[in-house]
Amino acid sequence: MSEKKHKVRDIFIEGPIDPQFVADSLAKHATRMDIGAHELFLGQVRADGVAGADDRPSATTVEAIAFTAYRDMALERMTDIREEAFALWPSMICLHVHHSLGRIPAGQLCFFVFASSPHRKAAREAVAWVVDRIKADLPIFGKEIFADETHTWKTNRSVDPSGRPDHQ
Amino acid sequence: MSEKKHKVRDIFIEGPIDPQFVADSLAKHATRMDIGAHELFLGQVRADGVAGADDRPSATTVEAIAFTAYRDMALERMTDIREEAFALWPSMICLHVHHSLGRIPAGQLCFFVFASSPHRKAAREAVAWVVDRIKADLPIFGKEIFADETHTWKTNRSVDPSGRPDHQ
Amino acid sequence: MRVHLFGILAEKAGSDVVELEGAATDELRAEFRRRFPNTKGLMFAMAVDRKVVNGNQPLNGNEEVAMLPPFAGG
Amino acid sequence: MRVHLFGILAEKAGSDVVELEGAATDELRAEFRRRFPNTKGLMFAMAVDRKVVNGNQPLNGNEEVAMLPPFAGG
Repeated sequence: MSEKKHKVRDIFIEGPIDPQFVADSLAKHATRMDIGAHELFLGQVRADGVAGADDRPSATTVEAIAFTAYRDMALERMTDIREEAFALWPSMICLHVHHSLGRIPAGQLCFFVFASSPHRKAAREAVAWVVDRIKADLPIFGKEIFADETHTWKTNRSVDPSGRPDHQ
Repeated sequence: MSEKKHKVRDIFIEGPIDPQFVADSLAKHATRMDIGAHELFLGQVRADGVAGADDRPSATTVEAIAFTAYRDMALERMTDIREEAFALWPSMICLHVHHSLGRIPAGQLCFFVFASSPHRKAAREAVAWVVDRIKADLPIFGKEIFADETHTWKTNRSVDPSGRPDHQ
Repeated sequence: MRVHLFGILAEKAGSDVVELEGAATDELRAEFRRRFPNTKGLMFAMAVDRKVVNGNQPLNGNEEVAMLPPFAGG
Repeated sequence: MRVHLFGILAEKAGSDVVELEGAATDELRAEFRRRFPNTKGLMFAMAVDRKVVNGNQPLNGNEEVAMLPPFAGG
Protein backbone atom coordinates (compact mmCIF):
# COMPACT_ATOMS: atom_id res chain seq x y z
CA MET A 1 0.00 0.00 0.00
CA SER A 2 2.94 2.37 0.21
CA GLU A 3 2.27 4.08 -3.04
CA LYS A 4 4.29 7.17 -3.36
CA LYS A 5 7.02 5.55 -5.49
CA HIS A 6 6.09 5.80 -9.10
CA LYS A 7 7.52 2.65 -10.57
CA VAL A 8 5.56 1.19 -13.46
CA ARG A 9 2.90 -1.12 -12.00
CA ASP A 10 0.62 -3.40 -13.95
CA ILE A 11 -2.98 -2.22 -13.86
CA PHE A 12 -4.35 -4.98 -16.09
CA ILE A 13 -6.13 -8.06 -14.90
CA GLU A 14 -7.53 -10.81 -17.07
CA GLY A 15 -11.33 -11.05 -16.86
CA PRO A 16 -13.85 -9.20 -14.67
CA ILE A 17 -12.96 -7.51 -11.39
CA ASP A 18 -14.36 -9.57 -8.53
CA PRO A 19 -16.24 -7.61 -5.81
CA GLN A 20 -14.20 -9.72 -3.38
CA PHE A 21 -11.04 -8.08 -4.76
CA VAL A 22 -12.55 -4.69 -3.87
CA ALA A 23 -13.25 -5.88 -0.31
CA ASP A 24 -9.71 -7.25 0.08
CA SER A 25 -8.25 -4.01 -1.24
CA LEU A 26 -10.32 -1.98 1.25
CA ALA A 27 -9.46 -4.26 4.16
CA LYS A 28 -5.72 -3.81 3.58
CA HIS A 29 -6.08 -0.13 4.50
CA ALA A 30 -7.23 -0.81 8.08
CA THR A 31 -3.59 -0.58 9.21
CA ARG A 32 -3.22 2.97 7.90
CA MET A 33 -4.23 5.15 10.83
CA ASP A 34 -3.94 8.40 8.87
CA ILE A 35 -6.66 7.52 6.34
CA GLY A 36 -10.05 9.13 6.91
CA ALA A 37 -11.61 8.85 3.45
CA HIS A 38 -11.75 6.28 0.68
CA GLU A 39 -13.24 7.13 -2.71
CA LEU A 40 -13.87 4.29 -5.16
CA PHE A 41 -15.05 4.30 -8.74
CA LEU A 42 -16.07 1.10 -10.51
CA GLY A 43 -17.03 0.73 -14.15
CA GLN A 44 -19.58 -1.95 -15.03
CA VAL A 45 -20.40 -3.24 -18.51
CA ARG A 46 -23.88 -2.06 -19.57
CA ALA A 47 -26.18 -4.16 -21.75
CA ASP A 48 -26.94 -1.17 -23.99
CA GLY A 49 -29.53 -1.66 -26.67
CA VAL A 50 -28.65 -0.82 -30.27
CA ALA A 51 -30.85 -0.42 -33.31
CA GLY A 52 -30.67 -2.59 -36.40
CA ALA A 53 -28.07 -1.64 -39.05
CA ASP A 54 -26.73 -2.73 -42.46
CA ASP A 55 -24.91 -5.71 -40.98
CA ARG A 56 -27.45 -6.35 -38.24
CA PRO A 57 -31.01 -7.44 -39.09
CA SER A 58 -32.71 -6.09 -35.93
CA ALA A 59 -32.21 -4.38 -32.60
CA THR A 60 -30.02 -6.19 -30.10
CA THR A 61 -28.12 -5.58 -26.85
CA VAL A 62 -24.51 -5.63 -25.70
CA GLU A 63 -23.68 -9.03 -24.26
CA ALA A 64 -20.03 -8.33 -23.41
CA ILE A 65 -17.11 -6.04 -24.11
CA ALA A 66 -13.78 -7.57 -25.13
CA PHE A 67 -10.97 -5.27 -23.98
CA THR A 68 -7.50 -5.15 -25.49
CA ALA A 69 -4.71 -2.67 -24.81
CA TYR A 70 -1.38 -1.42 -26.05
CA ARG A 71 0.04 -2.56 -22.72
CA ASP A 72 3.45 -0.90 -22.59
CA MET A 73 2.11 2.47 -23.67
CA ALA A 74 -0.87 2.23 -21.31
CA LEU A 75 1.39 1.49 -18.34
CA GLU A 76 3.70 4.40 -19.21
CA ARG A 77 0.77 6.81 -19.48
CA MET A 78 -0.63 5.43 -16.21
CA THR A 79 2.70 6.11 -14.48
CA ASP A 80 2.53 9.73 -15.71
CA ILE A 81 -1.07 10.09 -14.51
CA ARG A 82 -0.18 8.63 -11.10
CA GLU A 83 2.74 11.06 -10.69
CA GLU A 84 0.59 14.01 -11.69
CA ALA A 85 -2.18 12.95 -9.31
CA PHE A 86 0.19 12.77 -6.32
CA ALA A 87 1.56 16.20 -7.30
CA LEU A 88 -1.93 17.69 -7.56
CA TRP A 89 -3.19 16.10 -4.32
CA PRO A 90 -0.12 15.81 -2.08
CA SER A 91 -2.21 14.69 0.89
CA MET A 92 -3.37 11.59 -1.01
CA ILE A 93 -2.04 8.49 0.73
CA CYS A 94 -2.63 5.86 -1.92
CA LEU A 95 -4.05 5.33 -5.37
CA HIS A 96 -4.90 1.96 -6.89
CA VAL A 97 -6.01 1.39 -10.48
CA HIS A 98 -7.15 -1.83 -12.14
CA HIS A 99 -8.57 -2.43 -15.61
CA SER A 100 -9.85 -5.65 -17.12
CA LEU A 101 -8.66 -7.23 -20.34
CA GLY A 102 -10.50 -9.96 -22.23
CA ARG A 103 -14.20 -10.63 -22.46
CA ILE A 104 -16.27 -8.95 -19.73
CA PRO A 105 -19.95 -9.88 -19.72
CA ALA A 106 -22.63 -7.22 -19.14
CA GLY A 107 -23.21 -6.68 -15.41
CA GLN A 108 -19.56 -7.39 -14.55
CA LEU A 109 -16.95 -4.89 -13.35
CA CYS A 110 -14.14 -3.86 -15.70
CA PHE A 111 -12.53 -0.76 -14.12
CA PHE A 112 -11.58 0.16 -10.55
CA VAL A 113 -9.99 3.39 -9.29
CA PHE A 114 -9.44 3.73 -5.54
CA ALA A 115 -7.88 6.68 -3.68
CA SER A 116 -7.45 7.25 0.06
CA SER A 117 -6.58 10.42 1.96
CA PRO A 118 -6.92 11.91 5.45
CA HIS A 119 -9.90 14.05 4.39
CA ARG A 120 -12.49 13.43 1.68
CA LYS A 121 -11.69 16.29 -0.71
CA ALA A 122 -8.36 14.93 -2.00
CA ALA A 123 -9.59 11.36 -2.57
CA ARG A 124 -12.82 12.56 -4.19
CA GLU A 125 -11.15 14.98 -6.58
CA ALA A 126 -8.29 12.63 -7.42
CA VAL A 127 -10.59 9.73 -8.34
CA ALA A 128 -12.69 11.94 -10.64
CA TRP A 129 -9.59 13.31 -12.34
CA VAL A 130 -7.82 9.95 -12.67
CA VAL A 131 -10.91 8.24 -14.10
CA ASP A 132 -11.29 10.98 -16.72
CA ARG A 133 -7.58 10.92 -17.60
CA ILE A 134 -7.53 7.14 -17.99
CA LYS A 135 -10.53 7.24 -20.32
CA ALA A 136 -8.86 9.96 -22.40
CA ASP A 137 -5.21 8.87 -22.43
CA LEU A 138 -4.85 5.12 -22.08
CA PRO A 139 -4.73 3.08 -25.31
CA ILE A 140 -7.40 0.58 -24.34
CA PHE A 141 -9.83 -0.72 -26.96
CA GLY A 142 -13.25 -2.26 -26.48
CA LYS A 143 -15.17 -4.49 -28.85
CA GLU A 144 -18.86 -4.50 -27.95
CA ILE A 145 -20.21 -7.95 -28.69
CA PHE A 146 -23.96 -8.13 -29.25
CA ALA A 147 -26.37 -10.92 -28.42
CA ASP A 148 -26.78 -11.59 -32.17
CA GLU A 149 -23.00 -12.16 -32.60
CA THR A 150 -22.40 -8.90 -34.46
CA HIS A 151 -20.06 -6.38 -32.87
CA THR A 152 -18.99 -2.77 -32.92
CA TRP A 153 -16.02 -0.84 -31.51
CA LYS A 154 -16.64 1.31 -28.44
CA THR A 155 -15.45 4.93 -28.40
CA ASN A 156 -15.30 6.95 -25.21
CA ARG A 157 -17.64 9.92 -25.33
CA SER A 158 -16.41 13.46 -24.79
CA VAL A 159 -12.88 12.29 -25.45
CA ASP A 160 -10.97 13.43 -28.51
CA PRO A 161 -10.82 10.12 -30.40
CA SER A 162 -7.27 10.59 -31.65
CA GLY A 163 -4.33 12.85 -31.14
CA ARG A 164 -4.65 13.96 -34.73
CA PRO A 165 -7.88 13.54 -36.67
CA ASP A 166 -7.18 11.76 -39.92
CA HIS A 167 -9.54 12.69 -42.73
CA GLN A 168 -7.40 11.53 -45.62
CA MET B 1 -31.93 -2.64 -4.98
CA SER B 2 -35.04 -0.98 -6.40
CA GLU B 3 -34.53 2.33 -4.69
CA LYS B 4 -36.80 4.92 -6.14
CA LYS B 5 -39.42 4.60 -3.39
CA HIS B 6 -38.57 6.89 -0.57
CA LYS B 7 -39.80 5.03 2.45
CA VAL B 8 -37.78 5.57 5.61
CA ARG B 9 -34.96 3.03 5.65
CA ASP B 10 -32.57 2.38 8.49
CA ILE B 11 -29.06 3.54 7.67
CA PHE B 12 -27.58 2.61 11.05
CA ILE B 13 -25.57 -0.49 11.78
CA GLU B 14 -24.04 -1.43 15.09
CA GLY B 15 -20.23 -1.52 14.98
CA PRO B 16 -17.78 -1.07 12.09
CA ILE B 17 -18.72 -1.57 8.44
CA ASP B 18 -17.14 -4.80 7.21
CA PRO B 19 -15.33 -4.59 3.82
CA GLN B 20 -17.19 -7.83 3.05
CA PHE B 21 -20.45 -5.90 3.32
CA VAL B 22 -19.16 -3.52 0.64
CA ALA B 23 -18.31 -6.46 -1.64
CA ASP B 24 -21.73 -8.03 -1.12
CA SER B 25 -23.43 -4.71 -1.84
CA LEU B 26 -21.43 -4.30 -5.07
CA ALA B 27 -22.09 -7.88 -6.16
CA LYS B 28 -25.87 -7.41 -5.87
CA HIS B 29 -25.73 -4.89 -8.72
CA ALA B 30 -24.47 -7.39 -11.31
CA THR B 31 -28.08 -8.08 -12.30
CA ARG B 32 -28.71 -4.42 -13.21
CA MET B 33 -27.80 -4.23 -16.87
CA ASP B 34 -28.32 -0.46 -17.08
CA ILE B 35 -25.60 0.40 -14.54
CA GLY B 36 -22.31 1.61 -15.99
CA ALA B 37 -20.79 3.43 -13.01
CA HIS B 38 -20.56 2.89 -9.27
CA GLU B 39 -19.19 5.60 -6.99
CA LEU B 40 -18.43 4.68 -3.38
CA PHE B 41 -17.33 6.78 -0.45
CA LEU B 42 -16.13 5.23 2.80
CA GLY B 43 -15.22 7.03 5.98
CA GLN B 44 -12.54 5.46 8.18
CA VAL B 45 -11.69 6.43 11.77
CA ARG B 46 -8.31 8.21 11.92
CA ALA B 47 -5.92 7.85 14.86
CA ASP B 48 -5.43 11.62 15.00
CA GLY B 49 -2.88 12.90 17.43
CA VAL B 50 -3.90 15.58 19.95
CA ALA B 51 -1.81 17.77 22.20
CA GLY B 52 -1.93 17.70 25.98
CA ALA B 53 -4.66 19.80 27.68
CA ASP B 54 -6.01 20.72 31.11
CA ASP B 55 -7.60 17.34 31.61
CA ARG B 56 -4.95 15.41 29.67
CA PRO B 57 -1.36 15.25 30.92
CA SER B 58 0.36 14.71 27.56
CA ALA B 59 -0.17 14.21 23.83
CA THR B 60 -2.18 11.16 22.82
CA THR B 61 -4.03 9.68 19.81
CA VAL B 62 -7.61 8.76 18.95
CA GLU B 63 -8.20 5.10 19.69
CA ALA B 64 -11.86 4.97 18.66
CA ILE B 65 -14.94 7.05 18.03
CA ALA B 66 -18.18 6.16 19.80
CA PHE B 67 -21.10 7.24 17.60
CA THR B 68 -24.61 7.96 18.84
CA ALA B 69 -27.54 9.46 16.93
CA TYR B 70 -30.96 10.97 17.29
CA ARG B 71 -32.24 8.07 15.24
CA ASP B 72 -35.73 9.13 14.26
CA MET B 73 -34.63 12.61 13.21
CA ALA B 74 -31.58 11.27 11.34
CA LEU B 75 -33.73 8.84 9.37
CA GLU B 76 -36.26 11.57 8.50
CA ARG B 77 -33.47 13.90 7.29
CA MET B 78 -31.92 11.02 5.33
CA THR B 79 -35.24 10.39 3.59
CA ASP B 80 -35.34 14.07 2.56
CA ILE B 81 -31.75 13.93 1.30
CA ARG B 82 -32.47 10.77 -0.68
CA GLU B 83 -35.52 12.34 -2.32
CA GLU B 84 -33.60 15.47 -3.22
CA ALA B 85 -30.71 13.43 -4.61
CA PHE B 86 -33.00 11.44 -6.94
CA ALA B 87 -34.60 14.72 -8.05
CA LEU B 88 -31.21 16.33 -8.74
CA TRP B 89 -29.79 13.26 -10.55
CA PRO B 90 -32.80 11.57 -12.15
CA SER B 91 -30.58 9.09 -14.01
CA MET B 92 -29.29 7.70 -10.71
CA ILE B 93 -30.38 4.07 -10.37
CA CYS B 94 -29.68 3.43 -6.72
CA LEU B 95 -28.30 5.04 -3.60
CA HIS B 96 -27.25 3.18 -0.46
CA VAL B 97 -26.19 4.82 2.81
CA HIS B 98 -24.88 3.16 5.97
CA HIS B 99 -23.50 4.71 9.15
CA SER B 100 -22.05 2.99 12.17
CA LEU B 101 -23.22 3.42 15.75
CA GLY B 102 -21.24 2.35 18.81
CA ARG B 103 -17.50 2.16 19.32
CA ILE B 104 -15.50 2.15 16.07
CA PRO B 105 -11.74 1.61 16.52
CA ALA B 106 -9.24 3.64 14.48
CA GLY B 107 -8.62 2.02 11.09
CA GLN B 108 -12.20 0.72 10.85
CA LEU B 109 -14.94 1.93 8.50
CA CYS B 110 -17.87 3.93 9.91
CA PHE B 111 -19.62 5.50 6.90
CA PHE B 112 -20.55 4.18 3.44
CA VAL B 113 -22.32 6.03 0.61
CA PHE B 114 -22.82 4.16 -2.66
CA ALA B 115 -24.52 5.45 -5.84
CA SER B 116 -24.92 3.78 -9.23
CA SER B 117 -25.95 5.26 -12.57
CA PRO B 118 -25.64 4.53 -16.29
CA HIS B 119 -22.80 7.09 -16.68
CA ARG B 120 -20.25 8.26 -14.14
CA LYS B 121 -21.26 11.90 -13.77
CA ALA B 122 -24.51 11.33 -11.88
CA ALA B 123 -23.09 8.79 -9.41
CA ARG B 124 -19.97 10.88 -8.82
CA GLU B 125 -21.83 14.13 -8.17
CA ALA B 126 -24.56 12.47 -6.10
CA VAL B 127 -22.10 10.75 -3.75
CA ALA B 128 -20.18 13.99 -3.14
CA TRP B 129 -23.40 15.89 -2.46
CA VAL B 130 -24.98 13.20 -0.26
CA VAL B 131 -21.80 12.80 1.84
CA ASP B 132 -21.66 16.55 2.44
CA ARG B 133 -25.36 16.76 3.27
CA ILE B 134 -25.19 13.86 5.73
CA LYS B 135 -22.26 15.46 7.54
CA ALA B 136 -24.14 18.76 7.75
CA ASP B 137 -27.71 17.65 8.44
CA LEU B 138 -27.83 14.33 10.28
CA PRO B 139 -27.89 14.47 14.11
CA ILE B 140 -25.04 12.03 14.66
CA PHE B 141 -22.59 12.59 17.52
CA GLY B 142 -19.08 11.27 17.92
CA LYS B 143 -17.06 10.89 21.11
CA GLU B 144 -13.36 10.60 20.31
CA ILE B 145 -11.81 8.26 22.84
CA PHE B 146 -8.07 8.68 23.32
CA ALA B 147 -5.46 6.08 24.16
CA ASP B 148 -5.10 7.65 27.63
CA GLU B 149 -8.85 7.17 28.36
CA THR B 150 -9.69 10.88 28.07
CA HIS B 151 -12.17 11.90 25.39
CA THR B 152 -13.45 14.85 23.42
CA TRP B 153 -16.51 15.45 21.23
CA LYS B 154 -15.95 15.51 17.49
CA THR B 155 -17.36 18.41 15.44
CA ASN B 156 -17.58 18.27 11.66
CA ARG B 157 -15.46 20.94 10.03
CA SER B 158 -16.90 23.52 7.69
CA VAL B 159 -20.36 22.68 8.95
CA ASP B 160 -22.42 25.22 10.87
CA PRO B 161 -22.42 23.53 14.28
CA SER B 162 -25.99 24.42 15.14
CA GLY B 163 -29.10 25.81 13.55
CA ARG B 164 -28.92 28.76 15.90
CA PRO B 165 -25.72 29.69 17.72
CA ASP B 166 -26.40 30.02 21.41
CA HIS B 167 -24.17 32.47 23.21
CA GLN B 168 -26.31 32.96 26.29
CA MET C 1 -41.92 18.74 29.27
CA ARG C 2 -39.52 15.95 28.34
CA VAL C 3 -36.44 17.16 26.44
CA HIS C 4 -34.02 14.73 24.79
CA LEU C 5 -30.29 15.39 25.14
CA PHE C 6 -27.47 14.07 22.97
CA GLY C 7 -23.69 13.87 22.92
CA ILE C 8 -21.86 16.23 25.21
CA LEU C 9 -25.13 17.69 26.54
CA ALA C 10 -26.26 14.27 27.76
CA GLU C 11 -22.82 13.75 29.26
CA LYS C 12 -22.86 17.08 31.12
CA ALA C 13 -26.44 16.63 32.31
CA GLY C 14 -25.76 13.03 33.37
CA SER C 15 -28.88 11.87 31.50
CA ASP C 16 -30.26 11.68 28.00
CA VAL C 17 -33.59 13.15 28.99
CA VAL C 18 -34.54 16.09 31.25
CA GLU C 19 -37.85 17.59 32.36
CA LEU C 20 -37.95 21.34 31.62
CA GLU C 21 -40.82 23.84 31.67
CA GLY C 22 -41.29 26.55 29.03
CA ALA C 23 -43.79 27.89 26.49
CA ALA C 24 -41.20 28.32 23.76
CA THR C 25 -37.79 26.92 22.83
CA ASP C 26 -35.90 29.94 24.19
CA GLU C 27 -37.44 29.37 27.62
CA LEU C 28 -36.31 25.74 27.59
CA ARG C 29 -32.81 26.87 26.59
CA ALA C 30 -32.65 29.35 29.47
CA GLU C 31 -33.97 26.83 31.96
CA PHE C 32 -31.47 24.22 30.74
CA ARG C 33 -28.58 26.69 31.15
CA ARG C 34 -29.74 27.47 34.73
CA ARG C 35 -30.09 23.82 35.67
CA PHE C 36 -26.77 22.80 34.09
CA PRO C 37 -24.25 25.62 34.46
CA ASN C 38 -21.54 23.13 33.40
CA THR C 39 -22.88 23.48 29.81
CA LYS C 40 -21.75 27.13 29.70
CA GLY C 41 -20.08 27.91 26.36
CA LEU C 42 -21.40 24.75 24.66
CA MET C 43 -23.37 25.58 21.53
CA PHE C 44 -26.44 23.57 20.64
CA ALA C 45 -29.38 23.62 18.28
CA MET C 46 -32.90 22.63 19.20
CA ALA C 47 -35.20 20.35 17.25
CA VAL C 48 -38.98 20.29 17.56
CA ASP C 49 -40.71 17.24 16.13
CA ARG C 50 -37.40 16.21 14.55
CA LYS C 51 -36.85 19.49 12.68
CA VAL C 52 -34.15 22.02 13.57
CA VAL C 53 -35.65 25.22 14.96
CA ASN C 54 -34.66 28.62 13.57
CA GLY C 55 -35.34 31.39 16.06
CA ASN C 56 -37.73 30.97 18.98
CA GLN C 57 -40.56 28.47 18.47
CA PRO C 58 -43.71 28.41 20.64
CA LEU C 59 -44.56 25.03 22.18
CA ASN C 60 -47.86 23.47 23.30
CA GLY C 61 -46.13 20.85 25.41
CA ASN C 62 -46.93 17.86 23.16
CA GLU C 63 -43.95 18.19 20.86
CA GLU C 64 -40.88 15.98 20.70
CA VAL C 65 -38.11 18.37 21.76
CA ALA C 66 -34.35 17.76 21.57
CA MET C 67 -31.13 19.67 22.22
CA LEU C 68 -28.44 18.90 19.65
CA PRO C 69 -24.72 19.62 19.99
CA PRO C 70 -22.63 19.95 16.80
CA PHE C 71 -23.06 17.08 14.39
CA ALA C 72 -20.19 14.66 13.78
CA GLY C 73 -21.51 12.09 11.34
CA GLY C 74 -19.47 10.70 8.49
CA MET D 1 9.22 -1.08 -40.53
CA ARG D 2 6.98 -3.00 -38.16
CA VAL D 3 3.83 -1.13 -37.22
CA HIS D 4 1.54 -2.36 -34.43
CA LEU D 5 -2.21 -2.24 -34.99
CA PHE D 6 -4.97 -2.26 -32.40
CA GLY D 7 -8.71 -2.63 -32.15
CA ILE D 8 -10.67 -2.09 -35.34
CA LEU D 9 -7.47 -1.44 -37.34
CA ALA D 10 -6.09 -4.88 -36.45
CA GLU D 11 -9.47 -6.36 -37.33
CA LYS D 12 -9.63 -4.66 -40.73
CA ALA D 13 -6.00 -5.50 -41.57
CA GLY D 14 -6.44 -9.09 -40.39
CA SER D 15 -3.29 -8.82 -38.25
CA ASP D 16 -1.96 -6.89 -35.27
CA VAL D 17 1.28 -6.04 -37.01
CA VAL D 18 2.08 -4.84 -40.56
CA GLU D 19 5.30 -4.01 -42.39
CA LEU D 20 5.13 -0.50 -43.88
CA GLU D 21 7.82 1.71 -45.41
CA GLY D 22 8.07 5.45 -44.75
CA ALA D 23 10.45 8.13 -43.48
CA ALA D 24 7.77 9.85 -41.37
CA THR D 25 4.46 9.02 -39.73
CA ASP D 26 2.39 10.64 -42.52
CA GLU D 27 4.03 8.34 -45.08
CA LEU D 28 3.12 5.29 -42.98
CA ARG D 29 -0.45 6.55 -42.71
CA ALA D 30 -0.71 6.99 -46.48
CA GLU D 31 0.79 3.57 -47.16
CA PHE D 32 -1.54 1.96 -44.62
CA ARG D 33 -4.57 3.58 -46.29
CA ARG D 34 -3.41 2.28 -49.70
CA ARG D 35 -2.83 -1.25 -48.45
CA PHE D 36 -6.08 -1.40 -46.49
CA PRO D 37 -8.76 0.57 -48.31
CA ASN D 38 -11.31 -1.05 -45.98
CA THR D 39 -10.07 1.34 -43.24
CA LYS D 40 -11.42 4.32 -45.19
CA GLY D 41 -13.16 6.75 -42.82
CA LEU D 42 -11.70 5.21 -39.67
CA MET D 43 -9.83 7.77 -37.63
CA PHE D 44 -6.67 6.82 -35.81
CA ALA D 45 -3.77 8.38 -33.93
CA MET D 46 -0.18 7.24 -34.21
CA ALA D 47 2.23 6.61 -31.37
CA VAL D 48 6.02 6.61 -31.68
CA ASP D 49 7.91 5.02 -28.81
CA ARG D 50 4.67 4.86 -26.86
CA LYS D 51 3.85 8.58 -27.15
CA VAL D 52 1.02 9.99 -29.26
CA VAL D 53 2.33 11.95 -32.26
CA ASN D 54 1.10 15.46 -32.98
CA GLY D 55 1.66 16.40 -36.61
CA ASN D 56 4.07 14.53 -38.85
CA GLN D 57 7.05 12.94 -37.09
CA PRO D 58 10.24 11.85 -38.93
CA LEU D 59 11.34 8.25 -38.31
CA ASN D 60 14.73 6.54 -38.43
CA GLY D 61 13.21 3.09 -38.64
CA ASN D 62 14.18 1.94 -35.15
CA GLU D 63 11.15 3.33 -33.35
CA GLU D 64 8.24 1.42 -31.89
CA VAL D 65 5.33 2.62 -34.06
CA ALA D 66 1.63 1.99 -33.47
CA MET D 67 -1.69 2.98 -35.02
CA LEU D 68 -4.37 3.63 -32.40
CA PRO D 69 -8.11 3.83 -33.01
CA PRO D 70 -10.27 5.77 -30.50
CA PHE D 71 -9.71 4.78 -26.89
CA ALA D 72 -12.42 2.93 -25.00
CA GLY D 73 -10.97 2.28 -21.56
CA GLY D 74 -12.97 2.61 -18.37
